[in-house]
Amino acid sequence: SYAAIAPHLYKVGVLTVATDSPAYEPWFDNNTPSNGKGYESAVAYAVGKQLGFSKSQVKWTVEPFDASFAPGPKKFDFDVNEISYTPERATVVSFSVSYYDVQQALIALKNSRIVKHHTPADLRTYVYGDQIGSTSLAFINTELRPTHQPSVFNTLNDAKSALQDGRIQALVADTPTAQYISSSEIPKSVLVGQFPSTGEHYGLLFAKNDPLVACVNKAIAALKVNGSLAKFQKEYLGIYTSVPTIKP
Amino acid sequence: MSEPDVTPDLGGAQLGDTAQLVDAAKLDDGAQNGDPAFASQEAVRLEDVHKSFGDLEVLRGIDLSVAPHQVICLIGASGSGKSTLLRCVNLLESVNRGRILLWGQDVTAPGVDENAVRRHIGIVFQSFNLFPHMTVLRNITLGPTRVLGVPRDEAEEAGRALLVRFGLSEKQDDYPDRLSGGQQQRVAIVRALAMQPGIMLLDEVTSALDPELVSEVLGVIRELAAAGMTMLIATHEMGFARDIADRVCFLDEGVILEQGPPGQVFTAPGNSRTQQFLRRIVDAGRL
Amino acid sequence: MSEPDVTPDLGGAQLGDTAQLVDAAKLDDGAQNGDPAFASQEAVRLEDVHKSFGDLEVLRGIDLSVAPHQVICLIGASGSGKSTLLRCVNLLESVNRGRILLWGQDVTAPGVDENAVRRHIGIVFQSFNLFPHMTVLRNITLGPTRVLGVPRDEAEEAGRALLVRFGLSEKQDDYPDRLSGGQQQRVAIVRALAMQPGIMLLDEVTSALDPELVSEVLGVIRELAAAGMTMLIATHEMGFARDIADRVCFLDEGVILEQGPPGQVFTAPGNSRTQQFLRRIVDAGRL
Amino acid sequence: MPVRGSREGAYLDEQTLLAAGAPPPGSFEGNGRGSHLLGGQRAAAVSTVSTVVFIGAVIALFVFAPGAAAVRHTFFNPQQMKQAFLGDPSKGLYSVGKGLILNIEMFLIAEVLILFCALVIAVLRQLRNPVLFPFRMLAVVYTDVFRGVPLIIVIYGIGFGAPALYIRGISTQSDFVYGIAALVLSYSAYVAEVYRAGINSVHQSQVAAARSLGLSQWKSLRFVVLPQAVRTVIPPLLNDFISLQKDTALVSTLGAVIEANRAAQIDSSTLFVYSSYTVAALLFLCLTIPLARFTDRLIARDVSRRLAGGRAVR
Amino acid sequence: MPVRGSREGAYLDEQTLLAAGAPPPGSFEGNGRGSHLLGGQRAAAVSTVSTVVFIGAVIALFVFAPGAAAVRHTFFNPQQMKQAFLGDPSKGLYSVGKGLILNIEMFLIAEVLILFCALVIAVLRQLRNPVLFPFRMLAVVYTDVFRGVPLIIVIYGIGFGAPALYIRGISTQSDFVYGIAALVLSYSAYVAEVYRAGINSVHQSQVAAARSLGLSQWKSLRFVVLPQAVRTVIPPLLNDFISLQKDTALVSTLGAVIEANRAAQIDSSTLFVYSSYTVAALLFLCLTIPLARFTDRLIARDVSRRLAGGRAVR
Ligand SMILES: Nc1ncnc2c1ncn2[C@@H]1O[C@H](COP(=O)(O)OP(=O)(O)OP(=O)(O)O)[C@@H](O)[C@H]1O
Ligand SMILES: Nc1ncnc2c1ncn2[C@@H]1O[C@H](COP(=O)(O)OP(=O)(O)OP(=O)(O)O)[C@@H](O)[C@H]1O
Ligand SMILES: [Mg+2]
Ligand SMILES: [Mg+2]
Repeated sequence: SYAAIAPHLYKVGVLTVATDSPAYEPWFDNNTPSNGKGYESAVAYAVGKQLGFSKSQVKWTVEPFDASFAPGPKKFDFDVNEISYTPERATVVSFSVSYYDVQQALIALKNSRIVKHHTPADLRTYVYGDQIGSTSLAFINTELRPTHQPSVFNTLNDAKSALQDGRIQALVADTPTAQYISSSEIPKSVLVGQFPSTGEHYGLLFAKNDPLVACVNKAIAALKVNGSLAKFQKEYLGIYTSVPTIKP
Repeated sequence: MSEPDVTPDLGGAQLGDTAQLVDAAKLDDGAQNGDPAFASQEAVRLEDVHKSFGDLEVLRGIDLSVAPHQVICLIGASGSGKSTLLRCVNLLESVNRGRILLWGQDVTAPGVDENAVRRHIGIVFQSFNLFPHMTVLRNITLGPTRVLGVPRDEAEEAGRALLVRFGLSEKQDDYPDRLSGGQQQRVAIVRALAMQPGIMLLDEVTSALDPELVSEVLGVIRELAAAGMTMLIATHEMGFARDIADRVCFLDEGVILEQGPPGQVFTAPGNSRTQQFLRRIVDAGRL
Repeated sequence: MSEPDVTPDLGGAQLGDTAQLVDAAKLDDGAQNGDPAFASQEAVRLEDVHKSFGDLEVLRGIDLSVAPHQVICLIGASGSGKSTLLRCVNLLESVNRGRILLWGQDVTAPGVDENAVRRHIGIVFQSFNLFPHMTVLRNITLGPTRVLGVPRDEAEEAGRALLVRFGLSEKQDDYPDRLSGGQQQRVAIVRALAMQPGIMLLDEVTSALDPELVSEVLGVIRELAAAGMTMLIATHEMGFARDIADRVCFLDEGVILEQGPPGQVFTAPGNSRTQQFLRRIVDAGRL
Repeated sequence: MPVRGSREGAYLDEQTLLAAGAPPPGSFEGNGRGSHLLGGQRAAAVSTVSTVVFIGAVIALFVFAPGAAAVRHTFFNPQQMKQAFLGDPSKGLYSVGKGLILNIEMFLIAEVLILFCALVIAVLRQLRNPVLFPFRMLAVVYTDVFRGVPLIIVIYGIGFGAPALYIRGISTQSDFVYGIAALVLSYSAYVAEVYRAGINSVHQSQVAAARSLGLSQWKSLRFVVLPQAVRTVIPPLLNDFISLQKDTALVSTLGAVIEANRAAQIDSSTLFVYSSYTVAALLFLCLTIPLARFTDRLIARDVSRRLAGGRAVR
Repeated sequence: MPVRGSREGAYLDEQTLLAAGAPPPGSFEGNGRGSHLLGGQRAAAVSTVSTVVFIGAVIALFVFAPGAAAVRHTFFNPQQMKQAFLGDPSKGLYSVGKGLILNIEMFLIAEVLILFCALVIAVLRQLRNPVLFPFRMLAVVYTDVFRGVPLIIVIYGIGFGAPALYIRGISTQSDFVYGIAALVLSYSAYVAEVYRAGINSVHQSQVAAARSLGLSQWKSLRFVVLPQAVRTVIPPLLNDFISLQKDTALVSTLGAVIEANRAAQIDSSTLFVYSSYTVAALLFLCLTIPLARFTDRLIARDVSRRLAGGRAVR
């Protein structure tokens, strides 16, 4: 199948994969996408392998999130950066099929009121914060509908630091990220629970109508069938069966 | 200070002559404009020059004819329009009506190269207007080097000679803000002279000078006139005007009320306003 | 223009008198400083005033004593230090050595309130220095309203009266850049007068004025002197100095070479440099 | 002595004042290029045509270039521009228009404080009294530091630093307050330098004249120097006004202040188009352009009042 | 006529020139507050003490506040500052120091172009010749638009827009080039206004004097107006230099240019501390402060050459 996609590659002979910097855990490891560790890194290499690229033929490039959907030629073959599929976005760029089905989760400091009180009515009363451009923020606004306008930060790190300093009461992120934050990054914090799925999923981002999409979709389907995706999820993301579900 | 007194070339008949010229010009413009022979008879000629600032009409129909070599003194009350007249001749103000001709060429016509005109006219401003960011020497060599294309060292040498002549040799590397009023005025004179203009417009050029220097300037002006320069001098110093002028023009509210040789204007003025102006001066013993 | 000629109060004996005062002051400073009676005998007094700009020593030991009502004219070549002297008296330049006393009070001493001093001294600058962002009327009412605390309308009324007197009533709402040289100079005079100073320092105050206006200014100065004002006038117009001065001081390279009543200085100068300066003026028929 | 008609001879014979005579006939005529920089009728045509061509080319670029449609879709999608302007909570879209009001509020409050603080700093820097040396030094250090440090770092430093200090009164302010504090700290340094330029442009003799009337140092600054200084520096002052207006956007990094640009950013990252940025930019232009035109008019009026006529030369 | 010793009477009797006489003895003595703004020895002490106290208080804030240790750890961790400066590829850390070289490169190239373009624009705006009206309008529109539009949008517009157009030569440049183009477009508008202020500050009579020598419009601008104009506006020009230096950071939004601030941002989000920002800020200060001191020295030298002495008053 390599011959079929060769003419459509950004650079001849290599698969150019983009992500933002910093690349967050647990999706990547140590801000180093090229080490093959972390869920998205592993997926990228696995997809590459399906398409016939050796590990050394996969090249990483930095693409800020804001720049990933700019019109014009892309400087990558695909972008893997926890980007959620939405129909609006799909009018500008093309997405692969889901390589991860997302559920949003709620993080707060351990001593926060929210840990105990999170009925839908209670949930409207807190001060939330989130990273700009995340679907988590849209989730807060469309599903939780808080009375106090949520804070919006440039990076997830700014949001985490705001949570630590008590400038926001809760943070919403996809479950793996939330798990990682509460377990490894902010010791005082706790994952309060995850919300029911809204059918959201992450997809690899391509230039609009990129012929590569079909091939990559096949590769992802193969990875699903052969259990690779489940294996990566287990290895890098854990399985969160223990996470309580809260109804928004 | 070679010649004690320069008698005007055109002598007593001059006033009548220029009157004739003005009329002739009005009758037949084109023919005379192109005629160098005719042109050479008049260095400066103003025809019905009007100038307004907003609502204020400052010059209200000036007719003036100046032959080459002549020294004309403009006298008149403060605010009568002397400075404005000089600025108009140098094209620093645009006239609202009338024409200005230099050596027979209409310089108020469209398409005239203002820079070429100004290259041949020097002006010393009443407020000096030295360039504060340049030394005295740079002030006076700027024109020669940048306009006439004289090499820098040649211009500096000539400039230094002029500065010596005006007692300013020690100040050549000073900046204008550090000079006394009289020193600034002399630099302004030198700056204009360094351009070797054919016509000089001097605006109150002795106002900040001590009497010794006034005599010196008087000598220089005579020398220049002898060498062919034409000069228009606005002045309040009647003694100076009497000494230097071939012709004195009395300006009042934007019109020339009276003109003639100084002897005539100062001793037997025809116009009653002139008489009044001079009477008070004479009364005060200031002539 | 009430009095034709103001004879100085101290008459002919004056020069000797002030010389005495200077000596007395040198002998006993403290006692006289606080003594109002003593103070009233001298309006201005300079003791051994030195002033340098960098390496250039401009004033080289000036001693001068001026009684109230007196009009002193400073004459001398361009660059001799007249303007600098006036600026020192107004504390616009700090002196390098010596003292300046006004009405017996040392104003060069540390801790003197410069603003209080300047409130009592008016100065008309050689270059006018009008405020270009204010109308003529605002220029002359700024001091009275902001320093003396005169109500605005009162100050404007008084200002207008002064403008009328100097023939400037039509220009009261104009900005300085739109005025002719002589008009600017008159505004500068009015600006200083409007502060009702006890001492006036006039620097070439007639340089841009026509002879009619010079006579007018002469009249004003006489009136002011009669009303008790003390004046120091730097001038190049010898005729003006002769007419107005109680005493003429001849400055040369930063020292006063000769002083005395105009009659004496102009007709029988003692110093050879003064003789030379005056001879050339007289030769040129300019006195 | 010969009358020199042209400039070919030696320049100024030594020690002699040689007057030049009449120039040859025709020497004043324009040289084809006209007397002004690019003057003349032909030049008029050239300048008009070239301007039209230039503008036309820019427009054509956006209409006919191969990728133009995509660019238009991303940057100038009218449907999405309207959505961005009004916002749509049901889709998680913020209102850029509402955000702008926040910008204006921050701008106005900050500007007043800046104009005042900057003046104080500029005046402190001008003082030559040795007694006040420490204040002067402080002013110099202040401008150096706050001009040198990027605004975003000042915002981070105050907005994230102050709450982290846990000091009562300081650590509990809103992001709005922190943001304004950071803007004032940073911009005062810039505006102080602009004032300083203005003050330096006023000639020494003006101060002498003011002081000679007995005006105190402060009053002569107030009535004589500053009015002239400010007139001179209006254009760069306006520069800083406009920058400030735009930099109010940076306050959004603190999280809680969703001003116009942040709203646009959220919308754009939600919908993957930049039209919302275009809306924000257009709104900002609607504020700054009238301001620019207004100050231009002010300057022109001031100049014409002071100089009416007498401006044949420039 | 009475000699008035004080100012209590009516001000200036109508139509009469009333000279005031000698003021009462002692009226010239300082009033305790000293003759200068805050003059006197006591004031010296006050100013020194207050400065020391102020600086001390600021330092104390960072040492003794409850959260100070945490703040110090976040902003001033020496270990991490060193790491940020040098970078460490094995940990995914970029070198802020290396990034700075990119900033300097972009700054230098952009600055030269800006100084030139801005001058052209400023001069076009000054032209009063009706013939050149279109050019003047173009210059006005240009400044309005590019001052009004945030730099980041210009960068996006060019960096993302130009490649999207698929025009040969335009669409295939590097981000570095697009970034510089955007900086030049935006800053030329600002700097042009600064130039304009300088040009306006030169008195009309200077132009008259220059033109009267026969200097052309351009030459009188070049030799007489601009040298004076630039001297006046050096402080705001430097403002814009410094802003530009900082704004080179924005070019990193295009992705490919990892300059100092971008490097710091990456490091800080990797390590979860802001020390790398501090490094970037300090490095920028090391560039801007010497520049500021240098221009101050320039201005001072120029003033003293032109005015030596004669400055008792200010
Ligand atoms: N600020 C200054 N810096 C340096 N030198 C100065 C300064 N001001 C004046 N001078 C010099 O001091 C000398 C005296 O100047 P001053 O203005 O007092 O002369 P003046 O007697 O008023 O002359 P004039 O009659 O020409 O006005 C001059 O040589 C002048 O160059
Ligand atoms: N730029 C200007 N705008 C408006 N009015 C002006 C301008 N320049 C000069 N005037 C006015 O024109 C009149 C004539 O001015 P001008 O300077 O020609 O007088 P002058 O004869 O030189 O006087 P002086 O002897 O006082 O120098 C004055 O009333 C003056 O106020
Ligand atoms: Mg005049
Ligand atoms: Mg003088």
